[in-house]
Amino acid sequence: MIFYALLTFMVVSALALLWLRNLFAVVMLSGSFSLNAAVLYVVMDAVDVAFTEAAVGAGIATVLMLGTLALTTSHEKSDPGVSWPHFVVVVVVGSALIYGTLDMPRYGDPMAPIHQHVGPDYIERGPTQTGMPNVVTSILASYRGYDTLGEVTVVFTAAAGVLALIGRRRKKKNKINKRTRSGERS
Amino acid sequence: MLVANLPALQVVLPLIAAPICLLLRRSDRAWLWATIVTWFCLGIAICLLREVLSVGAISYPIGDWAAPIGIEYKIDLLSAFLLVIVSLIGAVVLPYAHASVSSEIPDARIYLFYTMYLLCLCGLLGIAVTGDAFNLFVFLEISSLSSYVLISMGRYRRSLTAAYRYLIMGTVGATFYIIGVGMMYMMTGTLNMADLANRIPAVAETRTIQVAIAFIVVGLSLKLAIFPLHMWLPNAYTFAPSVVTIFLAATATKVAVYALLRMIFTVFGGEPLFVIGEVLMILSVAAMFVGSLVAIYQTNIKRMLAYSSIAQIGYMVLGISFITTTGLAGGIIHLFNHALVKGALFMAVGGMFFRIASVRLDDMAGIGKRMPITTGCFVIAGLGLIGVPLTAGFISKWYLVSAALEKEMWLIAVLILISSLLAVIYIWRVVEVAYFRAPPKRAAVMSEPPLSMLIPLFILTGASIYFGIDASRTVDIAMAAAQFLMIGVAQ
Amino acid sequence: MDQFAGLYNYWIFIVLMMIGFYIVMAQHNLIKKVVGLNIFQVSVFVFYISMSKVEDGSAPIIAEGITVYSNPLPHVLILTAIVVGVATTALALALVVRIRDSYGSIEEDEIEAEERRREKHF
Amino acid sequence: MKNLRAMSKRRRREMQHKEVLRVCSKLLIPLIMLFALYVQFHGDFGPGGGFQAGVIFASAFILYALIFGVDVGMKVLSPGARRFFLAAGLLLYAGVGIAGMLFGGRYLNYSVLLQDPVAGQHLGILLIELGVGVTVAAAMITIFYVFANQDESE
Repeated sequence: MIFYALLTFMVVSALALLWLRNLFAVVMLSGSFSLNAAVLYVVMDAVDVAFTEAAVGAGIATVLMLGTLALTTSHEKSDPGVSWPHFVVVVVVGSALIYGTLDMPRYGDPMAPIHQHVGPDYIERGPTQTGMPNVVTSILASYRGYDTLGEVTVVFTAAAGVLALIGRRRKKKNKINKRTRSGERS
Repeated sequence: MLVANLPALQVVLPLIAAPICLLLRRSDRAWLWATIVTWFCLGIAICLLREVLSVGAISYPIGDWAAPIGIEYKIDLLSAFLLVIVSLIGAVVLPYAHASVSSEIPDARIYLFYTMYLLCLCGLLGIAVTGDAFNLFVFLEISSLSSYVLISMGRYRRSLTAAYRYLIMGTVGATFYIIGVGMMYMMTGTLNMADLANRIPAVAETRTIQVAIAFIVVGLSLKLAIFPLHMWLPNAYTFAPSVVTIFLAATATKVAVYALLRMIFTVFGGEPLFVIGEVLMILSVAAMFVGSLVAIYQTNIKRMLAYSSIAQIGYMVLGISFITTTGLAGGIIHLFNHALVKGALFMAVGGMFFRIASVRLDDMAGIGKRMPITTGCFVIAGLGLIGVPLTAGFISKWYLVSAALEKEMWLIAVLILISSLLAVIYIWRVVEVAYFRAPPKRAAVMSEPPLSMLIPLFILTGASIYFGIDASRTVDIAMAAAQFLMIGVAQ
Repeated sequence: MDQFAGLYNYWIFIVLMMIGFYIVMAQHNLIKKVVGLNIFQVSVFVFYISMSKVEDGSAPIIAEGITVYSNPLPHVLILTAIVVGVATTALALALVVRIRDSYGSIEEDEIEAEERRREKHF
Repeated sequence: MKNLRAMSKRRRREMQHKEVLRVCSKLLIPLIMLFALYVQFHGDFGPGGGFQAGVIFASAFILYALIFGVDVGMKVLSPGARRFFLAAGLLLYAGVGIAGMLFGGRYLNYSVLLQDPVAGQHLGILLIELGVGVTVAAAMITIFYVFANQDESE
């Protein structure tokens, strides 16, 4: 029941995003969308993911967006209206996905292929091989530790990239701006 | 001990080098460090290729967790060949970068530039060696995020919008890819490519797998910039710093082609391959013509070459779409040759930009007399792009045409020749302006770029000639790699 | 309609994905596009997590007296994907800040008009 | 636009007078950090781990900077220190992998780190989670400060 209530709320907030012009409201709504997703993860037994989504998706991402709003503007100019070509693309992609679901194992089906092959294997071997009751941690850090290394690298890339883009512009900012503009003209 | 761990070191070396580069701070030190590391990477790649040639495919389970449980690195001939291409370009570009980067990027950010460069290299190499569908996504994102930053470091404000557009399209592509991988995982319960290949035939008829394949192909095609999903590419290449354009044009799309090859041949195989082949054939022929035709009308030389890249990507994908050994070999050879040729062309343009601070065709008037060496290299590489005999481009087009003839697709063979003629037109436009138009008076001070930029240009131009005259080595490797890929089709 | 039982959830996730996808493509405001991208990705994440669920299962933290656990692997993949997503968001927003500084606008149509005005140079 | 910036400046000045906020946050920040450490090192047993801990740890800094001003916050962790931690976490992670190689295993094999493979796994996971936490915290703090610092540039 709570599952469907959450889903309904998510659909409503996503739809509301289409119409809202006030970017402040858009950002807050997107934060609440993430928070909703986090609760949904708990309902679906993914506590670690819920924790991360709440901290990263709803927390950090929202803070960054608010920061961007403060630096740019908080109101969207005009209503772009319905873009029919894009709408058609979305309908085609969505229908393809729905077509793809038709042969999927049902939600929660214990006989689904993913519960037969590698997945349960982790639950069996995780605690004995790594001595950790939290199987998610043992996969994250050991069995698929390399993915996690890549993920930390992505975080590193983002931080260094933000530094490269907007880091330390206090003194040089105007100079760079002028340079970019004149570069355009040359 | 180190030798056995080369597959991991290939990717981990630039990964570790990047944070160290961040700590170095000073531009020169960062450059020197990045140069040393990339040349080591090239050494590792060559060792790996030799080992694969002598003992066959290498499997490297990371963390000693055997394949479907852990992540596996799998290096066969194709991936080893690609590692050499990527790390070769990565290494040759860096000596060139020293002068070029310091003229285009503020000194305070140069160390960040090299950090990003190393990360991008790490991501691209990671895609080439991984045998795990999800790990591919992670490294795809490392290379993508760093290339967004690299592009945005260009000196135009349009670099920013180009990077933003690329970021949006690239992320949508990556998300499509994980939707596809998720669906495949749902039906098979595994993420390892070899394991997927074993388990997919049992469920290949399901609608879920069909949709999964479609999403993976579309997602990778966005990264690949195959027509009509190429919208991000022209601006990204035009407004990026010269070095970034050289590096990305010569490696990033090639790696995306590789990822597509890997997924459709090694993972999917069988029936769906031929459907994908037909669709790709139509798109690639369209790309060949649209790319070349649009290139003819460009007044910005970088943008012209960017559109030419779209056409050339068309040739590579065309080779894949034949689904025959010759066609694949043609595509793979073209992948290598185009990396050399486009690298050389963009290097020559970067050299001109270094002196005249413009990439507009009109400003190139008479440049052939003022910068004869750079322009000469541009023309030689341009001949390679057209596919004149005794250049590398000729070899790959030869194989593509013979693949078309093998399948008795006369029309396709003719179309390849016609679209090559279009390349003559746009290269000729540059030649005409460079040699037959009087230079403006103010350009009296134009001179060749420094030697550090010329030598890498010579290496790539020379290679594009060398591999046109003595193609036996590349052809042998490409043929063997193609035969290996075709095994997946026969099943 | 019994044949579709257990699939409705997926359909709702797909609707969410498509709303996000539409916002990414059709909206002109650069910040809103980033929000759309987030919605798109989060919906894909929810889809992944939903496939790991086992009826009557519990969170994959081994404890006594529990025998049915959900599949932990999608959880790990999505942990990675969430972090990748926020990294992308941070970069996109940094770009938006720069774009606003050099164009004075974060509306795609205005920026394009500005670019076209100077297109003759390219 | 200008208004907004002026407003945020005014708000910051007002914030500095909000005694309740300042006292409460002074109490809260150590607790948040403590919780971050708990999440960091309890990840093997309950939900949590390096990522979550890193983000929570960073949020303590962000809260501090929001209440006492970004300039004061910047003094706590200089740009150089942030860069150091940003790199150090990633290097620690990648270095543990190299250590596995030196001890005779493949890359990221923790079992060889100690004589008992399970203890080795435990040690390896502890270290790499620490690396994750350090880099994530440093990255989030860096990103936040860079964004927050733009405000005052004009």
